Amino acid sequence: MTKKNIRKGALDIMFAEWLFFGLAGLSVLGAIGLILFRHPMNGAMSFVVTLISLAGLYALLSAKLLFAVQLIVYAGAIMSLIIFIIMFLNIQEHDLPDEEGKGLFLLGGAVVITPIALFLYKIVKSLPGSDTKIIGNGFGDVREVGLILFKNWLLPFEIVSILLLVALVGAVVLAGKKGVGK
Amino acid sequence: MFEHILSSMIFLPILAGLILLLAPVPKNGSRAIGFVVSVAVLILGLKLYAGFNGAGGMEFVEKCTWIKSLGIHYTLGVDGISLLVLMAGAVLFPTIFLLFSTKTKGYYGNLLIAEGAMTGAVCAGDLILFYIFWEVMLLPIFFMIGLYGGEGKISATLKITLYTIAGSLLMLAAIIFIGVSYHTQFGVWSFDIAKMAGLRLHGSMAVLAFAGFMLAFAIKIPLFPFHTWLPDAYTEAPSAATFVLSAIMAKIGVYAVIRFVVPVFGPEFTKYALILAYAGVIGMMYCGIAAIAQKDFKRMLAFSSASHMGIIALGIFCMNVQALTGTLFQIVAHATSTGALFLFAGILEERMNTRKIADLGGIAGKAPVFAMFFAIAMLASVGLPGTSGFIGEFLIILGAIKFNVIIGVLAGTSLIIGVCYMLWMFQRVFFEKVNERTEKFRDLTSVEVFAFLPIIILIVVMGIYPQPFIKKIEPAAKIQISSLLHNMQVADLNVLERGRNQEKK
Amino acid sequence: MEHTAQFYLGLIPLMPLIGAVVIGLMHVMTCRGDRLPNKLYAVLACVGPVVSCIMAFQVFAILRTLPVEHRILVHNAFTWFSVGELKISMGFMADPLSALMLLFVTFIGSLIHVYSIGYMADDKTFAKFFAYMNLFLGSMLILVLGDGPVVMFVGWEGVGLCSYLLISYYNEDQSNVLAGNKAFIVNRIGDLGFVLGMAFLFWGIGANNGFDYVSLRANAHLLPPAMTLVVCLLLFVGATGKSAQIPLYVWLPDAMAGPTPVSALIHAATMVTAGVYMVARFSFLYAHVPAAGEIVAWVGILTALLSAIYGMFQDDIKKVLAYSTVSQLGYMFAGVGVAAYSAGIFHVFTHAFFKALLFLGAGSVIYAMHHEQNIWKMGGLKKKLPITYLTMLVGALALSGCPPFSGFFSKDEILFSAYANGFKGIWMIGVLVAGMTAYYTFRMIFVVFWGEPKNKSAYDHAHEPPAVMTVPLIILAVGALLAGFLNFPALFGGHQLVSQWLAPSVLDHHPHAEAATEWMAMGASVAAFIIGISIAFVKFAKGVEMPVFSGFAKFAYHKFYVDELYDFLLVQPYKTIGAMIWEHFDPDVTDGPRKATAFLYGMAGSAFKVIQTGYVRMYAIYMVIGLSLISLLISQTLN
Amino acid sequence: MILNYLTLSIVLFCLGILGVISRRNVFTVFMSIELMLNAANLAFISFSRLHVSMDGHVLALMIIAVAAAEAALALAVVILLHKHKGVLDTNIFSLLKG
Repeated sequence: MTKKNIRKGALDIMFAEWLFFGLAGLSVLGAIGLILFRHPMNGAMSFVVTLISLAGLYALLSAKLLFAVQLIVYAGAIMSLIIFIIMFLNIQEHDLPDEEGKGLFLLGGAVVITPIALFLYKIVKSLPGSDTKIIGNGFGDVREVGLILFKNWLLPFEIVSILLLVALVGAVVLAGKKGVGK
Repeated sequence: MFEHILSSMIFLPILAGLILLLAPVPKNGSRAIGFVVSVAVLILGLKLYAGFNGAGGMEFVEKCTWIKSLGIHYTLGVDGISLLVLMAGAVLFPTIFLLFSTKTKGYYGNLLIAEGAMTGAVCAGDLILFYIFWEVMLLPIFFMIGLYGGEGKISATLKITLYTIAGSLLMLAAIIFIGVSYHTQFGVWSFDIAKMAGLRLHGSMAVLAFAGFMLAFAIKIPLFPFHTWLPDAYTEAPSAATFVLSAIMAKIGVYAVIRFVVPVFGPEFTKYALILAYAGVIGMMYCGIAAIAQKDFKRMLAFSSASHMGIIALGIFCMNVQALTGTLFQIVAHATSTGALFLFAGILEERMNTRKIADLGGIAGKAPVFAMFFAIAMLASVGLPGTSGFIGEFLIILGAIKFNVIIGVLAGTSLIIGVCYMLWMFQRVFFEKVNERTEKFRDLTSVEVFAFLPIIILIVVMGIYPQPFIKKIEPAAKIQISSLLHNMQVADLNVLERGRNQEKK
Repeated sequence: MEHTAQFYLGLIPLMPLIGAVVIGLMHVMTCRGDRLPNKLYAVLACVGPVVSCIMAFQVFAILRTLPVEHRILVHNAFTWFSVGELKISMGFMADPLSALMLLFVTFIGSLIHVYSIGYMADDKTFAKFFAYMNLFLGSMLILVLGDGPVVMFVGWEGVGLCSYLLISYYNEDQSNVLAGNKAFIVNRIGDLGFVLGMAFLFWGIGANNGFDYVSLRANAHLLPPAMTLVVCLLLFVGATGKSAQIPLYVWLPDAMAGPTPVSALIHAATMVTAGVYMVARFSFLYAHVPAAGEIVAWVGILTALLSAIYGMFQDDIKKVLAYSTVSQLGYMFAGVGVAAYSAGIFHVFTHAFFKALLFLGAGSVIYAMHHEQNIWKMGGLKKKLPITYLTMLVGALALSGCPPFSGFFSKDEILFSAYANGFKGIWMIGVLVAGMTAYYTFRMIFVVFWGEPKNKSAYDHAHEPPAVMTVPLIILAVGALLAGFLNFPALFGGHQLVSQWLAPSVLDHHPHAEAATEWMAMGASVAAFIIGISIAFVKFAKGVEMPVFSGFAKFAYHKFYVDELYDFLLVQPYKTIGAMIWEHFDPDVTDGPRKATAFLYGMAGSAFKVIQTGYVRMYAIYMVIGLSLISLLISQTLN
Repeated sequence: MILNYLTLSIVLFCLGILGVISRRNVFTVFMSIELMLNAANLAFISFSRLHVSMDGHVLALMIIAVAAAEAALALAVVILLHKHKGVLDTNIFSLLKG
């Protein structure tokens, strides 16, 4: 490697760092928004922010396929489904549960969760550090992931497909019931 | 088939029972199947009895590895101790199928499973195998009381099930403790009871394990003060289940003490024998006295059965050949007499639609055959010479006197106590004037007479000529007692040595 | 010869037993349809006892041919059961003692069977009665012939059972059944003593040396004296139950509820004498401990006194005889108690004749009076029932001890032995009781047969029973008259055949007394008899109305309220305890731990119920809290 | 640093838990669960990067597939609930109460 190339690499790293912090901040903000907004539509919108920034983070981790899938399937398909349903149900202010004591629950929850977070952090911290340089060589490409998926993970893949089918049928049966509540 | 005669006796009824439960079989068909299967088991049993040479050791042994890593084997075998228990079950079961014709197929299916499991529990030579059969034995009873019982069936079912399970779980813990101790002592896993005689257990853990075993068996027998499930269960259960419980299951409790507790926990057993003997004899008196206050004849018989079980159990704790042989003999004798009594009670209940003693009267005049059979079974139950009941009771009292005079004298009172409530009941049910209810009582049908005849004949034959039976059980009893006495001597020597060592210090 | 006799020994008890089984089965099999004719049953019923009786005479004859010291025949039918040291064979033994018992048991038993054919002719369950009777006789024969205590116990319990069955024979009447229950239960109390005595004896000497009478007798000296005393007393408890002595005599008067031939069989020849027989059988033990014998003698003579007092105030003909039986049994125990075993057994022997005679005679009277048993409603019957009257008179004289009737000799021998062996108190009470016996016996005779008829219509219909009933009466009367001469005292130049005969079996203590003492004792007895009969004659010969009892008489009439006392002291507490156990102790105390456990579980359940809000979110919160706590814990350890 | 990614994953996961346990709105709860799934995905991909192995990617893909299935079902349930009770409150489900 040339010296210039090295400098450029360091700059890339620096840039990636900044990018990471930006995206991470956005995703956390989105998540906080999700759990704080009273109306689910607002929550959903801020959750979309989280999902998109997560897609960016995937890209930073050289997971190119996942980057695309996250954007298309998650932020795209699933979220639009959710938002569609929210709109479909035409949720008004009076439909929403009056969550008195929400703040108390949030505070208490935060207190309870802190040890879990610290514990997990402790574990993570003990892991060997590693750079997050974006690597090429097809790591995370469709082709490579696909090869692994269909070679090593064929059975789980098929099972997941069956799961999807079952979920489909289940959703049709559940939502398609006529005269429920009568 | 005849190499695996014991396995056939176990699994033939279990399989047939499962088929009855699962397959769509008509009611009468299932009764017929039940009868045929139980007769088949009886024939196998008779073949076994004929082939049994009674030298004192295990015969008809079947052994194959089951769970290798834990040294658990599928071991079956019969010796003098188990033979008669086994035969009592085999002989008595066909009777039930002949007698009760109005029940559903589940009833017959459960009975068959109970028969198989009991045979299994009696033959098992491996602790784990025994435990499994022991638990399986309870299931059909649970269903029979819960599904076909009387008014208070639910609470009775819960009581018996929880009580028994509480005991057997402690036993499971004790079995595991034994297995682990064996492993630490010999370096290999084994649950084979034949090998346990070499096991040396020490300390408070051994006492706890002993208590675990004894509790399980004391509940099943039942020994005072663990008898409280019995009156409810016996009363509420359908007659066949009561019959199975009293005639066979309780006896398996006694049998299990002899088979499993005595060889493994020799020192603990000898140490606590006196307390246990008191439990037995007090239970006999307590339940016998309680029986006089009963207004329900089934409940009275239940207390009577508990009372007899007290004295049967006492025979084990006396630790001499006479008492032990008496117990083993009485197991069969009591199975026939009390079993028959409960069956008679079932017939009475079915025909008269009542269990109250006060509602009955004058049946002897209406149904002489029934009365005669009942009287014979009753006399056997109170231990009249010439019936099967006397031999065992006499041997036990004799042994008890040798063991401890007070216990012997108390045990002797069973002669009086039994007769009091039995005669009282007999008077009110069979004698005195007939009333509107008993006016319609019809005597036993030919089928019923035919069903009872073997039992009645057995009662009389065992009373008049018991020696062939005793010949089969005595050698095994002697072996048990001699090993126990050996244990005691070893314990004494240990104490002596310890004393000497202390003196040296 | 000997072999035949041994063969007979097995058959003697078997014959009536087979009869019982055959008759019983026939009865049960035909009870639904047409009954078989009574005549068939009658023949079947009598075959067993009669054949046994003939064989008994054979055995007796064979025994006589043997030299005195070898007069023991043993027949082991089969090994009954054998466990460890205990080896019991179903063995039968004939020695002079059991042979003598055998003779009169089978003989009188047969006569009673014959008599019963007439007495029970109208009974609906004729066959059942004879099945029971045969069974009874069979059991009695096992009792007599048993070669060891255990076999004897079979018969012992067997007669107890049969007495229950026969006393509660008319089972539609509650009081009869209660009497049967009482007999069985009281007998069982005695049996407990027997069983315990047997057990002690077995562990004392039987375990090592064999448990039949021959071996026991040979080894009796090995038993320590204290132990011997215990065994003797326990066995005597058994005897008090069976032979109705204080304190277990209460069942016998009630046992009169059964048919009269039953009373004859139970009270005269067989069951009640079993206790005396047993004490004589175990004379080898009693001989070692005089204290035991003394207790036996005192209990016996006190029973005799007590029941004689009762007997003086009864108004039921059978009750009078019942108490006289108890009283005579008391004499017998006094006899065996003072170590005059042969005298006791001799009294058993003579008593069997005259008491069977009296009971059967009473049966005839009752039969003639259409089941009227109250003596005050009879009267003047001697014209209507001459045979019964004469035979009963013989019986009464024998019972009262009038010379030379059989009772005189046997009773006198007992009293003399008591006197000569130093039991002066017993002798005095005995003489007093002899007088009382004469009084109440002739009170009964005078009231029933003399005077004017009280119940005119019944009197008019009364007639002498058929020959099948009177012939046994006559035979027994001859026996009652002559049986005494078998043991004709040496004083009158007799040979005391019975005592000599029994000598090898029982360990008599022969008093050495002057002839003058003997004369004196005899004179006292005769004087008592004369006084007793005179008072009775003065009071009752003219015929009197039924007296109204008051004061002591009322007290005695109600048997000193002993039944009520027992009821209050034993039966009621027993029932109360039973009810208490069942209603309170069992559910509350014994079942307490179970209930407490259940209660604790219930409490715990309701405590934890609070957090089971049903909101999924809350469950998630619990989960997270748990997770959090675990995290904390693991974080600690990670450091 | 991969540590940062994992820390972010933890933070998001905890926020997801917080959402589930403190909110009563069905949609919010549901989306919080999705958030937790995403946090897990992020962790998977980070570890995948750490070990330079793509198995994590495959797992993440599957999680997305499962999330899609879950979304379909959960939304069906939500629709049913809304039809049935007319509210979106999780507290109306209290059938677990003994």
